[in-house]
Amino acid sequence: MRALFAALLAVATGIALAFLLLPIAAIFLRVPPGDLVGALGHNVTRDALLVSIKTSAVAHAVVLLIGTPAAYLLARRRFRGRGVVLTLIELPLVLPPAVAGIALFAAFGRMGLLGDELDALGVQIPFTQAAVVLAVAFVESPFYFRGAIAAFEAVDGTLVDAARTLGAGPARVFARVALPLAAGGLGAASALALARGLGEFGATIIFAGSLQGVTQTLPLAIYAQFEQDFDTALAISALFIVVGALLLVTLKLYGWLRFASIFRSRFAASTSS
Amino acid sequence: MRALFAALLAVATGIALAFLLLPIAAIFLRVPPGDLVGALGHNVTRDALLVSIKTSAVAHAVVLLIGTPAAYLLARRRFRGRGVVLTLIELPLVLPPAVAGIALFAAFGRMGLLGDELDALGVQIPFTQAAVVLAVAFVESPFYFRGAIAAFEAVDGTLVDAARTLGAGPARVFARVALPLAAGGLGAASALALARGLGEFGATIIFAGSLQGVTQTLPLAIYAQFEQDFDTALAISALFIVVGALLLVTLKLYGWLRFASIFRSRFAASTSS
Amino acid sequence: MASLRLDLSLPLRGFDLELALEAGPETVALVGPSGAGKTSVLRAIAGLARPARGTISCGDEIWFDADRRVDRRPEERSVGFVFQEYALFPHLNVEQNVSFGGARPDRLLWRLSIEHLAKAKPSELSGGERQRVALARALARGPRVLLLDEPMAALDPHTRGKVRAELHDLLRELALPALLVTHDFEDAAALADRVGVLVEGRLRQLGAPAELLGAPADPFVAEFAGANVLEGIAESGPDGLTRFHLDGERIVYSTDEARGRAALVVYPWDVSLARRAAEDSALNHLEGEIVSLVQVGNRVRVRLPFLTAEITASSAERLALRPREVVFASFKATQARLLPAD
Amino acid sequence: MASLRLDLSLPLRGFDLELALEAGPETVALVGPSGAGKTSVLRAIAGLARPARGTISCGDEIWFDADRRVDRRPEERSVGFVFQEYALFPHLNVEQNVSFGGARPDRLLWRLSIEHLAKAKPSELSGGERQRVALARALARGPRVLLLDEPMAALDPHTRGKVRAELHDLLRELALPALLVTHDFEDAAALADRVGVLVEGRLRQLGAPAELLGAPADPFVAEFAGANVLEGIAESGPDGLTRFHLDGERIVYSTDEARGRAALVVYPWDVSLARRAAEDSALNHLEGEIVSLVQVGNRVRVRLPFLTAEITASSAERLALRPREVVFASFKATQARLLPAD
Amino acid sequence: FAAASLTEVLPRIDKSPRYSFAGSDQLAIQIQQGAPADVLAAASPKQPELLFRGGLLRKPVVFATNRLIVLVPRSNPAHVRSVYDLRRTGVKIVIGDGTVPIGAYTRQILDALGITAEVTRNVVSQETDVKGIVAKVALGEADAGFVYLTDARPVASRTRSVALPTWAQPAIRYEVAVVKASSRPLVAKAFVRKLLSKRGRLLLKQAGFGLPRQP
Ligand SMILES: Nc1ncnc2c1ncn2[C@@H]1O[C@H](COP(=O)(O)OP(=O)(O)OP(=O)(O)O)[C@@H](O)[C@H]1O
Ligand SMILES: Nc1ncnc2c1ncn2[C@@H]1O[C@H](COP(=O)(O)OP(=O)(O)OP(=O)(O)O)[C@@H](O)[C@H]1O
Ligand SMILES: [Mg+2]
Ligand SMILES: [Mg+2]
Repeated sequence: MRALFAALLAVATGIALAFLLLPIAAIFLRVPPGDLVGALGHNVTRDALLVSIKTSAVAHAVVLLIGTPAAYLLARRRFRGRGVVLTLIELPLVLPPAVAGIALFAAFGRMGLLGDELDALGVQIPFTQAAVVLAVAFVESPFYFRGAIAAFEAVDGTLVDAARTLGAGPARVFARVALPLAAGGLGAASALALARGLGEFGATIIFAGSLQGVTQTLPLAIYAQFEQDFDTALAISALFIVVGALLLVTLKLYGWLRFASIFRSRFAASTSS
Repeated sequence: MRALFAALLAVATGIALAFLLLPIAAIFLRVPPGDLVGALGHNVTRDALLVSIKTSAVAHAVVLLIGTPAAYLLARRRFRGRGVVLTLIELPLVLPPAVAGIALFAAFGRMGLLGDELDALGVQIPFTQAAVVLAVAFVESPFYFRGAIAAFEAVDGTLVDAARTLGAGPARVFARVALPLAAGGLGAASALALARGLGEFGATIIFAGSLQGVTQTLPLAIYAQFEQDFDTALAISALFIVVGALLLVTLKLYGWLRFASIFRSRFAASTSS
Repeated sequence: MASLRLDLSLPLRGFDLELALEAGPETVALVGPSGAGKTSVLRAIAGLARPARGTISCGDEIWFDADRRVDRRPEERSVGFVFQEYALFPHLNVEQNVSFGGARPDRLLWRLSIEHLAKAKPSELSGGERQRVALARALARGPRVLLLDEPMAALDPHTRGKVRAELHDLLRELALPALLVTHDFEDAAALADRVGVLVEGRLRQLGAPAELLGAPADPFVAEFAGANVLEGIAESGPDGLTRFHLDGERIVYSTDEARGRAALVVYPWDVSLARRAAEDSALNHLEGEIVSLVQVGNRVRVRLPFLTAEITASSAERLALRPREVVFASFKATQARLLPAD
Repeated sequence: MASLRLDLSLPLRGFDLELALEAGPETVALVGPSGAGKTSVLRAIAGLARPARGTISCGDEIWFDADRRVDRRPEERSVGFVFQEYALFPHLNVEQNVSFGGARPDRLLWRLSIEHLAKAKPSELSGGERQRVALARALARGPRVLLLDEPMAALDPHTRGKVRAELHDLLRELALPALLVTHDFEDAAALADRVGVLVEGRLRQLGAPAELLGAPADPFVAEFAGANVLEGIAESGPDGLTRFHLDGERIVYSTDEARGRAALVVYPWDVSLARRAAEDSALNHLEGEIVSLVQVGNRVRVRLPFLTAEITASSAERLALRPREVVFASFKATQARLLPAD
Repeated sequence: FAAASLTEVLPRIDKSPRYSFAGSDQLAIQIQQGAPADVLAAASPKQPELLFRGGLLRKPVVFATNRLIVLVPRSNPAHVRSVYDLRRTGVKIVIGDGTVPIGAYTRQILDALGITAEVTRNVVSQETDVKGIVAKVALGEADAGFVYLTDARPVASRTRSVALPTWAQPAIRYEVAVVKASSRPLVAKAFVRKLLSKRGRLLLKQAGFGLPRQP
């Protein structure tokens, strides 16, 4: 019985990990290391890499700047229908990329909801890098939101109370207490969101098109390469995975550490009597 | 200063919500309610809906059955490199759909790592519903993992100790203590994963192809549709969003309630002296 | 020195907290069972909880007035708050914690003799040290009111003695209106000029510790002060005495007036023990089998089925008491107080 | 009745826990400062923590033996464990909690008089009720050893008295080897046949409560038992007495032998106070200004800068003591014990 | 904006403009949605004509033609020698979705060959994009796929092509047109001229495209 259960757990874990990691490992078997480096040589790759970096950076910055305070507000305030709002925020996760792309058109396209307003301002979003940024932000922000809200909710309320009795206004409380204590969680969430943003494909190709050097991000480039040079496509994919992994591991580990340290101090504090 | 900060928070939240929900809302403005129902009429839609439901159901069942014990193990055991494993689990989130599809080929395809083994068994995965299930499971499981591990980690260790001193073996502890106490979190994670699975597109179209009634899921159908007529595509998309939203809200709210109740009892327990 | 005035009503989960209190430059202790509303009182004063009705003012400053729609924010009331588990900022070191409010920490660190810890993180401190840091932080901005929520609870008894002494001196030195929440009557007696007993959101009694001991207002307070409380029925007895029927038809007499259901209050140290029932009509005699003997300091607490007596170790020696032996507990009718049962 | 034997070494964060102990059908209390390793001892016995070396056995059953590679799982050792915060299952009601182990709950619910709560969730219970449920749950499977981790800590003092009495009777009735962890010397004295003082993982002293009071093995134990502990230097003095120089060149005499740095231990109730230094060479006299007066029961604790005296309320009356007045504290040389300083 | 199948050649004809390659229909949608395109080079007359009538394009011109072939993996696991082998059961065939040009053409040719039924039985996937077909064959996961002749070249190292009888070939015309909304009509016109120039035709030929009779 006991042995059986232990075995069961072990097996399940084995399967799960194998299933998730095997495919990723497999790609590398398909790609000679040489190509990995070679891929970087391609000007397509370079352009795409630049576009990807540029757009993800901007999108991510925006998401952090707007998402963090928003998450803070949603985590602190208790209002009716809060649960629903928190769920709606996650809705974009459900959308198939194609639908997301269409949705973005429907909102910011020339024929879209804000089309006239934007026209009036002489702004044309679709098929520009702005469009890429929007698309990326749209798909990655729910990830950041989830994590950030959780992180802020985890901040001990009495610490906030303490800060206030010490004369700190909301802004100070946010900057000196909430932010540093949530740092770990925010870091992790940010990493995840960034990663997801880098991988964004469906919404981008529809809403922003795939213009080399303008709107063609790495994922789009990979797709485009299928038609031109298949091996390069594979190589870029592999390259991509490496980048993504590094990104996640570094930022996540950073996050873990922060969390760990904070957790430790909490633990000590709580067991100290 | 104070007012400014408050305003800042409010504005940020406003922007964030608008940005996330506007596109979704916009789709509905584009779709006359009639079409919504009409969409259901299409036999393409019906077939796709069936395929989607069937495959997601199977995939989700598998993910729950394997993922839950695996998550439990990963949440309880402390081993070196655990942080890395937890990160690798999230790697699939980074992959662009195309890459994910290729990765699956590379692993389970005819020419893939396990190709010969599978052939030997006379199993052919690509282009079958099995392929869809694999693809869906591959993209949705990281979501479930994240949530499930967090939920199990949140279970108070002394409760587990208590159960053991009361003669409960690991299996009993899992069934009678860990599972019920984590139920809330598991519910939420499960909802999210299921939602994501329903929306899966990229990996499926590559690894499973798109054949009406066999491997063509709703997202694929949508994609195929707006080659033909944009409005039907929109209608299906809208339909899709409705389904997804309902799904999320229901399961999430369920999760929230469970969490709330457990949290409350914890709170009471902890303030009771 | 400004004095703290409050008269408020705050709805809580189980009941409403109704409290009127005025405190000069003195220490007022709030004692009471868990969930009585003690913390809630402090939170209301600090502005962390909003009363439904009433007023809170410090000297000439009005902090809260429901009718006049006044409600100062916590950061605009000048209170020093020491939280139940101290709530030190885990990510800041001692110095940063103390100077969080903006003031220079040096003097306070010195005053509380924790300069050497200036650079330590809270997680590296012992309970006693944490408590001092919390105090220093609360005092850093020179508050006009001091609020302490069970500052001793997190300490283990042998540090407790020292810390209690330090805190006592500090409070005297500051001469601020200070509200001290505690579970422990001895803490209250040691630190406070006046003690308020809060039960289910109501102030049962407010007075000097000695008063509470001498004349407990109701059974709960008596019990809190360490007395035996026996339920029973009172009726008028011979020569002005009140006859009191204990549940279990034993009878004792009291000089207090009472009729009907009542509670009889006797302090353990007013009860003497003997092998034989002394022939003394002025005394109440109760026979019982010794359940347990516990030596505390130079006294022995002897627990009988219905009450506990506290006698000197020497007389316990003399009587050579052992568990399960039958003894007679006696106490004067004047020492048997009668209170309305609650 | 089986007896519990342990002799183990368990590495902890700060230090190693080294403990050898044998308990028959009696209650042994473990007292000591926070972080001393008390909980860790219980966890080791229950199999929740694995010692590096040593053995744990109950009667003829060997539960752990490092050398023989024996290590029974917690669920295979027959222990009843009451956790520090009770650790009741929040999702199960009282009945389900108690019957979690598989036994029928009825008798126990009745014995602990909580039948009426059978269907309640832990979150709906008071501290005292929770404690009873935890006890019932721990006893449900008829354990051979009972482990209680600060069962009273979560209770407020006035329920504490009652619960302490109940627990005392229950423990006597069960006659099991029971280990009781507590912070509070009075709890230990009331409930335990023997008290072990654990400091930094070492057992400083093990004996009946009275022994600890009468002959504390070291300053810490004395302090824990409520004594004044004064640091100083001892040297041989006139007619067989030891001359003891307090830091701050006051001198007192003791009948105990000691040389060099030492600690002088004197209980507050052995110290008497007077307005004038009595001319009595057999007495030690220390002059000091009264810091505070606290009435506890029928006694008054008078705190002087260097020690605390405990005198009867009546004599305090007689002397009409007030804070900041100068008094003379005296105690016999025989009551001034000398211990090696630690 | 150019059909995916032109990805290879156009830059060689004229590398100055910026290209966006995608399925012809996506391009159409994007132009409807107001993409900032100057020229649309589509893999079929369908969308250009639609958009022309929709008043979004100027008159489209044919500038190239193409042929269908059957693409098979180099290892050719299903031993496909001729199109008729595709009737054998168990052959994994990938074709374009009926809604996209490649799919439409494929159906035409199958009808012409009169093997629609048998082949359709073996179809395992209907792709919305030529890339999908190429990728699956190139990865050796599908046994055969119907693609444009020009698509074979990039993956020549991994695949072989099986020619289809000329008589059955449908007319695959690439049309190019200037977008009305173009912000740079002159440049656009110039590009079209380049495309139709001698050099343009030459390069197209090299790339494997057929050429229409001189207009
Ligand atoms: N924010 C709140 N809103 C409503 N009720 C609350 C709130 N906080 C606490 N309570 C309830 O008010 C009552 C008093 O809580 P409070 O913490 O003031 O008691 P306490 O005397 O401090 O208890 P303890 O001695 O355990 O600290 C409790 O029943 C608690 O459940
Ligand atoms: N699992 C563990 N591994 C290593 N060290 C631990 C572990 N758990 C606790 N400790 C450390 O062992 C020491 C003793 O902990 P323990 O909880 O036994 O003390 P305690 O006497 O019960 O304290 P308290 O009275 O506060 O409950 C502490 O310093 C603690 O940090
Ligand atoms: Mg409180
Ligand atoms: Mg402990």
